[in-house]
Formats: sequence, C-alpha cells, structure tokens
Amino acid sequence: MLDKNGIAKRIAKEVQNGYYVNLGIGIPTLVANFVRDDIEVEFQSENGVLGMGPFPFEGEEDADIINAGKQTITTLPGASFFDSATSFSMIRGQHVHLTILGAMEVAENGDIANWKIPGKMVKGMGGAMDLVASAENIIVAMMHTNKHGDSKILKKCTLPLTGVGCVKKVVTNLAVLEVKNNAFHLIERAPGVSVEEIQKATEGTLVVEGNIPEMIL
Amino acid sequence: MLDKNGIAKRIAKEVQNGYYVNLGIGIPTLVANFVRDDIEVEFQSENGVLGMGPFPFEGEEDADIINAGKQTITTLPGASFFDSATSFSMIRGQHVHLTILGAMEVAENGDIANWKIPGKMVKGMGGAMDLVASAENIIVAMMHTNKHGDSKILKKCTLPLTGVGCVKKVVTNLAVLEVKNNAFHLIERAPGVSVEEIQKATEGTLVVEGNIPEMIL
Amino acid sequence: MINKKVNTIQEALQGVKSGMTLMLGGFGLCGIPENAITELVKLGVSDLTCISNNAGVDDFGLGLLLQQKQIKKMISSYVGENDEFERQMLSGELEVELTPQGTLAEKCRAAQAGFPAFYTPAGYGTEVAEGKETREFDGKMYVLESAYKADFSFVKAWKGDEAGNLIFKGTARNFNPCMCGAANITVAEVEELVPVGELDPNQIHIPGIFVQRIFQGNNYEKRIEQRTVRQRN
Amino acid sequence: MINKKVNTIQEALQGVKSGMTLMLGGFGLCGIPENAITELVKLGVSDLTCISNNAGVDDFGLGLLLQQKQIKKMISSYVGENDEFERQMLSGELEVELTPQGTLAEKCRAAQAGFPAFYTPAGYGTEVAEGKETREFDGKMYVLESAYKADFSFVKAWKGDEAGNLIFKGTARNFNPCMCGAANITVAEVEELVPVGELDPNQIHIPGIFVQRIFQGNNYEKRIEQRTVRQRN
Repeated sequence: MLDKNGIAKRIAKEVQNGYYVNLGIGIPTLVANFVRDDIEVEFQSENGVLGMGPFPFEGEEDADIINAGKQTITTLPGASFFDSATSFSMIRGQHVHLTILGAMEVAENGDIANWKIPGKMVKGMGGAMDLVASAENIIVAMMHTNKHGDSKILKKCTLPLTGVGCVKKVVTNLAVLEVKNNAFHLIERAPGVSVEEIQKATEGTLVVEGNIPEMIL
Repeated sequence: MLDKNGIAKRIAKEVQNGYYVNLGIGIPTLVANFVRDDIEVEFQSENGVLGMGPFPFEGEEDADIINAGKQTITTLPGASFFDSATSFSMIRGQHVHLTILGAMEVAENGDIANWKIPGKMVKGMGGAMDLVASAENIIVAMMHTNKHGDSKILKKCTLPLTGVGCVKKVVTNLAVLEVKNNAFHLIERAPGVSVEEIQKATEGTLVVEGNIPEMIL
Repeated sequence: MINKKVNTIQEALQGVKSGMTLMLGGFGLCGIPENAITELVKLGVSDLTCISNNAGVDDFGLGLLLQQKQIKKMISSYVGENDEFERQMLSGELEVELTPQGTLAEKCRAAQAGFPAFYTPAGYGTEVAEGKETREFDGKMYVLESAYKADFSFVKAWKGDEAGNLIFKGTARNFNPCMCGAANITVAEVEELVPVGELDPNQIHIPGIFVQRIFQGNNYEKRIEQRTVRQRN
Repeated sequence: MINKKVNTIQEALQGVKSGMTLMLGGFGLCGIPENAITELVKLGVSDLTCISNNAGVDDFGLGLLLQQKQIKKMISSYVGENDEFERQMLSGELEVELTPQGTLAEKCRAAQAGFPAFYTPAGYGTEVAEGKETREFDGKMYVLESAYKADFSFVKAWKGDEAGNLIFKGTARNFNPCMCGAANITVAEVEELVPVGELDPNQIHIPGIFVQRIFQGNNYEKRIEQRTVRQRN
C-alpha cells in the first residue's frame, strides 16, 4: 500500500520528456519531487506562471511570485509570467500535456467529482473544471477509499461533478487503473496489495485481465 | 467646395479631447495634420500601435514600425505596441472613440460600401468591417459625387456592403451630413456651396431644416 | 498623450455607488488593489457585486469589505479562506456565484474585447452549465458563457505611466490585465508611477486605452497567504 | 526547460507537405517569417492553403510562393499588392477567401486558446456573413466565426530563447503572437536567439509552450513597402 509520497512517486513515472504539466493542490504537488531529472519538463500553474522551480529559501520569498495554491515559489531559467486568460488558453488549447489532480470520487465512465460536498461549505472549483474539461491526459491522484473504508472508485459519482468522461488514469494507494469502455482496468497493484484487496475496495466495474504486475517505484 | 485637405480639416474639428482615434487610408490620414494641439488625442493603427506620431525624418525609418497603410511612422511618448487580436479588442470593445474612414457609397440608413467593386480586382476589406461594425462614432470622409458627377450619397448602396446602419456622419467636399431616421440631415455647407447644389448632388433623402450655416474651418 | 493620472484616491474612486458591480484583480492576496479596497471600506458603499477570483482573508483583501457587510454578491472561482465569508454565505446574507477560473478570466476578457459570449468546454455536464445553452463543435460539448458587465474595474500594477500604460510583476499579473477595459471605468493603482516615455512601448502589458484613471498607490502590505520555503543544506 | 531549438532550417520545416494549411505571421512585409518562406520555395511544396493577413508583393514575402504557383488558396484580409496574385486570382488558379482583419486575428487566437467559435459583429449584413449563423445579443447582431485549423504556423520574432519564449519588436508583432500555438506545429524564427535565462520572465510576449521549434534566422531584408518620411526644417 502506498502513502501520499508513494502515489506521487508512481505518477511521476507518467511524466514524459517534453511535457508541460499542471499539478493540482495536495498529492499532485508532490509529484514534482519525483520526476526524473534526465528529462525536460516544465510545470505550469494556472495563476500565471510557466517554469516553476522549488520553494524559495527562507528570506527569499516574493509575495508577487506564488503558485495556484498561493504558496511562495521560485522560477527556473526559461520561465514566463502571463495573465489568467493566457494561462487558460494554454489549458483549454491543450498546450499543457498532462494534468494531475486530486478527486473525491471518480466513476467508471471517467466522471470526476472534486469540488463540492452538499451541505458543507463549498470553496469553489478554482481552475479544476477548466482543467478536466480541456486536458487530453488527466491523471487522478487519490485514496482508493474514504476514512470509513467506502470506495471512491465508483460506478457513478454521487457528488456534484467537476467534469464528465474525462479521467483516463487513476493512481491510488492501492492500484493504477485505466479508465476506458465504462470500466476501471487494473494495470498495476501497489506493493504488497492483492488483486482481491483492490477488488474489494472498488465499487465500480473492475476489469482484471491476465497477471497484474506490482508497481515498480 | 472643399479639397481633400479641406475635408480633413473639417473632420479634425470633430476630434475631441481625450479621444482615441483610428484613421483610415486616404483623406482620413490627413486629419492628423489638422487636430488642435491644445487637446489630448491618441491615434491607433489596427496593425498594432497606439500613440502614432508623424512620419520619420529621412534615414530614421524603421521597417518594424509602420501603420496600417504600411507607411513608416514614428511613435510619441506614451505609445505602445500590441498584437492584432489586442488591437481589435480595442476596436470591437469600443475603446477607440472615433473611426474616420473613406467610402465609395453611403446610404441614408447608415449603410456603407467601401471595399469591393464587382468585376474589378478586389483587394479586401482589411480592418474596415471590424471598424464599422464596432465603432460608436464613425465619420465618413468622401467626395459627394464620383468623377461622372453621380451621387455617392444614396438611398441605398449599390455596391457590396462593408457594414449596415453604422455611419453617423459624413463629411464631403460639399457638406456635413448627419445620418439619422433614414435620412441625411444637412448640417453645414462647404464654403461657397449652396443648399441647392448639395440637394442636386445627393440622391438619398436630404433633410434641410432652417438656415444651414457655412462651415467654419 | 491622453493623461489618465488622478492625484487622490478620492478622485480615483469618484462615482462608485452602492449597488454597483465591481471587478477586482488579484489571485488570493497576490496583486490585489489594496488601496482601492481600503477606500471602498472608507466610502462605506454597500450592496456591491464583486467579481474577483477570490474573496480575501478575514482581515485583508476583500475580507475587509465582507467585515463591513458591503458585499451583496461575490462572483469567484474559489472562496472561503475566511470565516466571515463562510458565516455570511451559510446564513444567506451573502450571495455567491462560483465560476470556473478560466471562464471567469475569459468573461472579463470578452467584456474587454467586445465579445458578447463565448463557448467553453469548462463545466459542461456539471451544475455550472445548468440553465445555460450547450452546443457541440467537432464532437466536443461546450457551454455558452456571457461577457461580464461591470461599472468599475480596480486593478493593481507594478509600474504605470500617466498615459495609463501598465506593467505587471510576476504572478501579481493574474486577472488584472483581463479586467482592464472590461468595466465602464477602469482604475489602476501602481506601485510606481513613472513619467511618460520611460516605459518601453514594446514591453507594455496593458496599453493606456484600457485604463481611465491611474494613481500612485501607497503602503502596500503584499501579505503572503502561504509562506513556503525550503531548507538550505 | 524544454528545449525547442533546431539548428537548421530543414529541421525547422520538417514535415511540411503539399496540400497543408499554413499560418504565416506579418502585416504587409512587416514581421514576416522571411527564412521560412525562402525554405518553402526551396521545398517546392504545392497546393498550400496560406492564412496570412496579406499576400506579399511580386518579388517578396508570400509573392515568392505565388510566383512558383505553390499556393492553392489564400485566406487574408487584404491582398493584391502584386500583379501575379491578381493574375492568378482573376484566372481562377488561385482561390481567395477574404476575412475581416479582426476576425482573422481572433480565428487564430481562438485556435490557440481552445475556443471552437466566437461571435463577432464584423461583417454582419455583408457577404462575409453569407451562409454563417447570426445572432442577436443585447440588441446587436453578431456573426458566428470558427477557429482556424492549421498544420504549421510560421512566425517571426525579434528575440527568443531555447525554451521557445518570444519577444517581438514594434508593429512587427502584429499577427505573429496570435498564430503561436494555433497550428499543430508552430515554428518561430528569431533575429536573435539568446541563452535561456536572459529574457525577463515578465517581458515575454509568447511563452515557449506555444512554440514547438525555434531557430536563429538569417539575412533579414525587412523590406519597407511604403517608405514615408517628413522633411527636416
């Protein structure tokens, strides 16, 4: 079973040479720490920066240079700043190759819910609806089940949707799943996790074909 | 009767303090020479410059700094350069206060034709269709009649239209006309030109109310 | 050159009235028009509709207007970084319209650029699209979204000149350029108002034509919402 | 940093084939991708559809492609500064689609920004709107125009870096930024290719994400179409 860093580490393997990547808040932010350093990748943040670097050293924070999570950041050589309309031109125009974001629920048809829980204070969707509606390549980073043990990998989302039919891949603490033909296809198991455990934690249709390898991290 | 410079001089009186102005090719370009220098005005050219100045001195031409007529120009302090989409945002968004352009024909309902003569080589509309469709305030600079003496101030345009119902004012070699309620309202006569002469040269409905003053240039 | 400079904050906000719709630049607390917000509090105008990506924190940014109950409706993509906002929203005192961030930016840009509406894929199939026209182009579904209409835009830039030309710094740019010229009157406050001619015409982010008033701002706090640092080895 | 630099013009134009749709930046002869045009002539590709505001003059710019009869269709707002263009157009050899200039710019920008279509007032009631959907918003009529689809965009910038970041100079900017990222592959040629890190991230007109290939251009002629000067007193 993976922890948050494990999930991030596994997702980092999906990042390919030449990719522009948008990372959501939470586990996705950790992905940057695990991307191979022998490939060329640039991170975009939708508040208007391309070419994000690591957090600044203490005392070097600049209030005018933050990411979409409102964290102080640095930029790398080749970086650029731009306005919000241009930022979403990059996203909507599919110039950003990969979007990694968290979710409360995903469904076997690729629907995703990650912005609203009825009855609770709603903070808003931020850029998530634009990201999921636009990206060709969306990977969801999430826990397979909630704290009560209920599956978040569903036949149908129960929460208000963020986007429809858009999720292509899900990486959880238990498994890597590909979403196609109205089903979750089990691609890899987390270290030490059995197919049966994954099956049990998955409410949506799970397709298991052949021998399912354990992830190599 | 006015010559081209006279028409430009009369139109220059319509330019008010604080106006951003787009000048078309031909007579409109001359307007810049006659604008009072005690008011603040900026000239926009749709190829991407705001704050145009006079032509450069010989030897100071820069191939990278031209106007929409492809002429070498200079810029004044406070000028800016921008791309074509932004330029037409200024025009379409009605941030440009006044558009002055030439025409082959105008009609009493405000229609204008200035881009195409069937059977002749068509060079294109350039930015004219965007300008006439967007501007709140359009002044047409033109000759009242063609070289055969036929009126170009018509009940209905005969040439393919550039825009519909958009012309508010026309300044010709003979008169200043306001276009409203499906008629040309005679506002001023050119020096030495009688109402009868204007009437004769106007095919469209001409409304003459009260005493029509001669222009003061 | 058309001079847009005003000398006082009072002059800059002249004409702002209760019940108006205001756009305010900024992302989180980054690049917000701090001076304009302070003056809006002083003016005591109320029943405002505020279009801004976020709603500030309890004691800074738009939170200051929320404290005084000057806001009737917030149009944002992400809110709730402050308790008073949450209280007013849950009690029904405050109306909240949540809009996807890219849609929010483009609704401002559409107003600036004279487009009445546009089709975007964001929100299709979600409650954001409810009651809105949807349409298929090349096998993909889009939602028709309208341009915003606002009375005033308040933006904050790094440098500006008297012609109203603006240059922004870092990610403090964000929504500010999109909101210039998107309201009847755009008011820009700048950290540094420079003499005309000092800014390179090639390097202006927002030409002065999109700005009606510009003034030299003061006492910028530029509060950091999430100070994150790494350790030196 | 994702490196976009290519070392030869051949590499820059790799994949260009007869029958393709190309976007080419420039206004008149100002800011045109001179190197790319020269290479297109050498490649001898034909049946091209070219989207460009103008069509060059007889012996320069797109006129060079017209001379070799490589262009099947021109999409422009203003053409006919050259005799060969006129001859081909009148004889029916060359198809010409005239589009209002602002619509042309926005059709490129829509492709760049992922908008399938937009409503513009330009051309309403004229033959440009024939066969197109029209619609009223707030009492004004608009025409629905679609985003362009192109295989290659060729743009010319003043400075650029290996990350593909671009800065333009003066009115040589024009359509170039709108065409970046509006085709499957955007190829930028620059007067000066500078090391990464040399360009100020605040001052980049086009971020490298919109550019797939960048190369150092050579031998820019930058011909002036209408040399106009004033007398010194």
